[in-house]
Amino acid sequence: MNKKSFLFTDIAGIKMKNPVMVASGTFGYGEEYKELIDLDKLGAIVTKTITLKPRAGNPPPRIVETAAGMLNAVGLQNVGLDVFLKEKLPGLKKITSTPVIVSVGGESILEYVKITEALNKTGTIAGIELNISCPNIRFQKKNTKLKGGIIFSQDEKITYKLVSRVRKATKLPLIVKLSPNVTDITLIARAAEKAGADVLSLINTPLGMAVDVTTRKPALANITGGLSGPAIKPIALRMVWEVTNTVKIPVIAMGGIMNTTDALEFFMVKAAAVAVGVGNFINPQTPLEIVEGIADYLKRHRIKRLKDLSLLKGR
Amino acid sequence: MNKKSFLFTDIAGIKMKNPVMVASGTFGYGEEYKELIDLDKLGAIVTKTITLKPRAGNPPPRIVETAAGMLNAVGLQNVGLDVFLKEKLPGLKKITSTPVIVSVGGESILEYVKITEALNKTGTIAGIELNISCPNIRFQKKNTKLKGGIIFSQDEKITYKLVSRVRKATKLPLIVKLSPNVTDITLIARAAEKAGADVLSLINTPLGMAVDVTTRKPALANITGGLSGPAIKPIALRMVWEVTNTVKIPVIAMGGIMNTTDALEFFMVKAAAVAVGVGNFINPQTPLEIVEGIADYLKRHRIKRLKDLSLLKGR
Amino acid sequence: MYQIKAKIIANRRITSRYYNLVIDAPQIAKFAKPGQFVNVCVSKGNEPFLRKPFSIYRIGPQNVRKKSKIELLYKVVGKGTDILTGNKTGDYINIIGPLGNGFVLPPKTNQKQQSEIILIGGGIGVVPLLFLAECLKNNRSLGVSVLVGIKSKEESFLIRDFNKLDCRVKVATEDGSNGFKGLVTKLLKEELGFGRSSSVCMSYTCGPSLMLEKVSKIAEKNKVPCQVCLEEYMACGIGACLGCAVKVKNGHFPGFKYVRVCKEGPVFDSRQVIWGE
Amino acid sequence: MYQIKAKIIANRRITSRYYNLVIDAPQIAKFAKPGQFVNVCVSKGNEPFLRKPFSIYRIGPQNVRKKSKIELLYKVVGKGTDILTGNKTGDYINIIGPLGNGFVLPPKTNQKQQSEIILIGGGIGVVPLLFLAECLKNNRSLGVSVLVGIKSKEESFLIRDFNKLDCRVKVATEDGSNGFKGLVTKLLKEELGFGRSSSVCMSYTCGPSLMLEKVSKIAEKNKVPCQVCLEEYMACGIGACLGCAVKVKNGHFPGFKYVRVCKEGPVFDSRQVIWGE
Ligand SMILES: Cc1cc2nc3c(=O)[nH]c(=O)nc-3n(C[C@H](O)[C@H](O)[C@H](O)COP(=O)(O)OP(=O)(O)OC[C@H]3O[C@@H](n4cnc5c(N)ncnc54)[C@H](O)[C@@H]3O)c2cc1C
Ligand SMILES: Cc1cc2nc3c(=O)[nH]c(=O)nc-3n(C[C@H](O)[C@H](O)[C@H](O)COP(=O)(O)OP(=O)(O)OC[C@H]3O[C@@H](n4cnc5c(N)ncnc54)[C@H](O)[C@@H]3O)c2cc1C
Ligand SMILES: Cc1cc2nc3c(=O)[nH]c(=O)nc-3n(C[C@H](O)[C@H](O)[C@H](O)COP(=O)(O)O)c2cc1C
Ligand SMILES: Cc1cc2nc3c(=O)[nH]c(=O)nc-3n(C[C@H](O)[C@H](O)[C@H](O)COP(=O)(O)O)c2cc1C
Ligand code: FES
Ligand code: FES
Repeated sequence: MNKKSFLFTDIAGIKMKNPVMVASGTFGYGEEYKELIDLDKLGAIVTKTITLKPRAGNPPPRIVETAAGMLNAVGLQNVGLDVFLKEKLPGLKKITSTPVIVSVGGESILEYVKITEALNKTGTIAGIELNISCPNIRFQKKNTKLKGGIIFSQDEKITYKLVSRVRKATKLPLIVKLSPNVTDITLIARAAEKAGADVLSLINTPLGMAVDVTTRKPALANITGGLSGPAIKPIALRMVWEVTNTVKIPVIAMGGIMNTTDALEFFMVKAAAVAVGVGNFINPQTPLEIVEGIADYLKRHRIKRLKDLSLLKGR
Repeated sequence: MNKKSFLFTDIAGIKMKNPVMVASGTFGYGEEYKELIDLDKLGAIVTKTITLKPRAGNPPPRIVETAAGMLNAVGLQNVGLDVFLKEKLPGLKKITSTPVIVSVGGESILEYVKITEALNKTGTIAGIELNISCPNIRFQKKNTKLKGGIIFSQDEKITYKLVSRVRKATKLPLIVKLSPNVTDITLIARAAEKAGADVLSLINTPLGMAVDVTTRKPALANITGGLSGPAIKPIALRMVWEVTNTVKIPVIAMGGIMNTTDALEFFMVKAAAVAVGVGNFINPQTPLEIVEGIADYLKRHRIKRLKDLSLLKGR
Repeated sequence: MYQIKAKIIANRRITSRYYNLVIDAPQIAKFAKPGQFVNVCVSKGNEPFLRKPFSIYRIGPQNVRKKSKIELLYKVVGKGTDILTGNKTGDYINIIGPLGNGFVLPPKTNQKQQSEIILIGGGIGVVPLLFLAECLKNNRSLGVSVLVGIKSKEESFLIRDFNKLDCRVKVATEDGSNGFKGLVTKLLKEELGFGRSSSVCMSYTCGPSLMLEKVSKIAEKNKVPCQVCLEEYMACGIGACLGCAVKVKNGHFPGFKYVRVCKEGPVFDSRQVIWGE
Repeated sequence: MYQIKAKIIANRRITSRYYNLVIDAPQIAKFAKPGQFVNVCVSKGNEPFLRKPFSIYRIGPQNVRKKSKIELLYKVVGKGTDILTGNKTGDYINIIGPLGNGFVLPPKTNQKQQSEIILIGGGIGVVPLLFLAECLKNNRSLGVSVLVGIKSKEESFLIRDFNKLDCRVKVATEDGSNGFKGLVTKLLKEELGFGRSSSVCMSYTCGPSLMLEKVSKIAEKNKVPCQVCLEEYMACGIGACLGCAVKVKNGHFPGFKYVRVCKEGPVFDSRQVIWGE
């Protein structure tokens, strides 16, 4: 590898030339960015979440700006497993050698298992990310009054069950992506770890809402949506810190990472890698600038490995 | 009342000349602002949370800026019940006729009850707000691994028990302030309602964290702190919307309200009143400007009452 | 598609609410087609958070082979466009473009009776139509009629450049202070009435979505093909976020699918669009 | 305490990192005491989010009874101070002040041997000391010595105004490019050594907290009272948020309590402060 090989990162067998990934849903199927950045320089690409069948997604408006962030209610629009396997995945593999991690969504445990089995056969993907934290796919549970049910990873037991089943179905590195919309994220993180997850990734979007006071309507047709951007960074950092202090498996951190400083904050709370989300929309160069920035920081501070970057003790 | 009396708001017997309050912990004991704004023009003043004994609070640094917001870990520093009753409350009552709501905190249910009983006797306060959502007072619960335990209002059953006990101890209007750090805020809201709360107030601060990458230390001595400001407004709006669609009792809304538009958004999701928090720090005129702004908006749109301001149906 | 830090040549105030921004962006100028847009980073921080999309108004310099400048025309409506007004000659601005699919030019034809083109613009919606009109005028010898709907005569500058191109221009103002008093759709109805529509081979429209819907219906009724240029809230502008969806016919889903305004659009065949959903 | 939209008289660049801001604020100028500060709203939006506190450097115009201007001297260290540099003469800025308790002036005395005062400033920490020096010089006939520690001679402008006041000024630079090479605390040690401290009735200091701690220790050892001007991250600046706490002795809690730098401070008796916690 090149002169920056001290950034080389192996997470549960996913070998990345650097620890800077792009987050699911913010990078399409990869090819959308090919004219703007050198995909080969990314640590890994996580695809838009795919489901068994194609999903139409939510009606517009689907996005709206908020203070230092945005809300989205895309509704997991995606081409579905078949088209993904036939067109999108081969297309992406053709244009880059960067590890591809496929984000998987579903409405039932069985659906997750089916997609996983199909992905096993591709032979070209580096890992699977289970999106069990999408605010747009809800699971009906008896004792909740939440409109539309709960998100899988809002429940410890469902998380355990879902991850266990998928674990049995694959030998691929298994990443589990968690929702921040929970009372205690360490409980969910432990459940996923116990069930056999190789890696955790967090955070998905906190649920939010905005109102357009001129029309007196919710700004999003779906009423609520997921919040992302710098606004959520403090919440993400706190949760990553809580989780890395709780589990032994590596954590991929995301939530408002827009530049090197943001990324460093997450490494200092012991993230194994970081992912850029909406940062890609604002400046497609963000992940590559962060790679450079981290390399620089480590050199300037004579730090040999990312691991040695954690918080210093005392005040 | 004056020409703006159409803003008059009665919440569970708390009679306010307008529905714009100031949030606990952001307005000291009221007198701090007396040279800057006319306290008499506020809807209500909620005092800094008091506890039975004085509390020293957390070591500095206690605050830090974040994107469109700030983190605080004041640690509920307060003068304690005795000094509050002897000095702070009479002092505040002397300088304003605006209703005073006393925010009450504690480390045990008994402590809440004791403070409540003492407040019953004052005869000068308009209501009690139970702060069962302070990230700085934690309750040890068996099945949680959260550092330092959980916040009272993170648990449905504890919320119910605590509010029931305090309810029995007072006839004063009882406001219960909820934490956003929960999986399902409607469950907690219902528990408080069932237990006899007259009013709910939300949101208290989501837990967050920031790292200073130059010192490689957490920005706050306490490591984590509560996030406030415009960054959290989408989360607050979503939760207020969820709760007003669930309970019958009125809701006082807060979280990132900096101007009239922000306040209107909350009224449109059926808040009965709003409270300005960190907005007071940025511009002490904020609550009064919002009062003017709402009056204006209602007039311009020929809306007679705040109640008629809710979201319009359809898209 | 390029992301460039481009130099600002000029940022002229036209009226208190309209500005003309000229940017040195040779790569974008070279490939841009009418109907395409650029996604502009307006702030240095998080306020506003997203890039803001703007149609290309014109490519310059005129009549020169080596085109190197793009021109935008923008209306100040909020924080982002307000910040944009602060840019000065010599400043740099980060833009991505050209984005989206532009208008499909009418098929080349020798039949005189089919060579009328109508452009219908509402307010700031004239922007992509000017670039289109230039291409139509420069590259082909077609009769181009432009119908423009504006609030009042203060916005008349919006038709100036069409006049210079020697288009046939008609104006409708809401208050009657310039041209016809009423909606531009009324002008369109007249234009296509009395069998005149048979000489019109294509119509192009851009403006508020209610206007677009009406224009589409009128065009369809008169059997004139119509290309509509849509707007939707955008985040990435390059097809990655799926934020800018609009509903169109004949999809995988029973009777519909969502497509991306930034990628499959912003120009659509009017008959494909499912309005108001 | 006033919140005012004040007009900017001047915002002069001194070096690339230091600016001098003169504001028309008669109400504040009238009541301000040395050591007090103002809390400045630097941004129009949320970036940066909080107001930023700055000590008062001087009240003007000089030697005129009707004082109406306040002067700040600030160092560009981040987003807020960077935005501040963009302010121009005639712009308005929202400030709250005067805030906090200023320095306590030394007791009036006729004893010649007690009339020495020492000010010890580190870098931008000289700001409140200049205002203090002016008051000491204008209102009393005391011997004022000023010891200033700066990085290098580029920061020498920080001592200029003390020289004009006819103070006895000594400089320490880290690189030796002006005055003594070393730390200002070394100068202080010399100043108070050899029994000279008995003629010093008061010392005042402001600067980085490690320096303040050292200065306090030296002063205490030599039995010279010392008033330290502290800094802490602030939100409200008026005592409401309890964000700016520092630990001091003799509180309700076993051996300590937290007090507000913005309200009980920013000036404290050095013997009260519990350092480093
Ligand atoms: C393809 C396309 C081409 C456009 N061409 C032009 C043009 O040539 N000239 C012109 O003046 N305007 C054009 N617009 C509209 C322009 O993008 C908005 O006016 C601008 O984004 C407003 O930003 P703001 O921060 O000033 O306003 P805000 O106060 O943020 O919003 C005002 C309104 O602008 C729209 N808007 C805001 N942000 C976005 C966004 N990120 N994406 C899309 N719409 C948004 C929304 O309808 C919103 O209600 C175009 C929009 C699109 C989608
Ligand atoms: C009582 C007092 C008086 C001061 N007087 C002066 C002065 O006369 N001249 C001068 O140049 N500076 C003075 N400062 C420091 C000044 O407030 C900071 O330099 C300024 O707030 C930095 O803001 P920023 O956005 O540029 O930097 P940031 O990048 O936000 O922060 C840089 C550093 O500035 C400090 N800081 C940031 N925000 C605050 C805040 N809200 N409150 C307190 N400190 C903060 C922190 O230490 C932070 O690490 C004073 C501070 C205090 C508390
Ligand atoms: C438009 C949009 C679409 C998203 N779609 C997905 C998705 O399909 N699957 C998923 O796991 N996360 C999705 N996310 C969440 C992001 O991957 C990421 O977890 C979140 O945005 C927080 O990071 P950020 O603040 O850096 O964007 C989406 C986010 C955005 C903004
Ligand atoms: C410095 C600070 C101190 C606070 N102290 C309290 C408190 O003592 N009791 C309480 O119930 N809420 C406290 N809060 C929370 C606020 O009342 C409010 O719920 C929260 O800040 C969200 O509103 P905002 O975003 O408008 O500030 C505090 C907030 C801040 C910023
Ligand atoms: S704006 Fe992102 S897909 Fe169109
Ligand atoms: S800054 Fe708020 S109490 Fe001092």
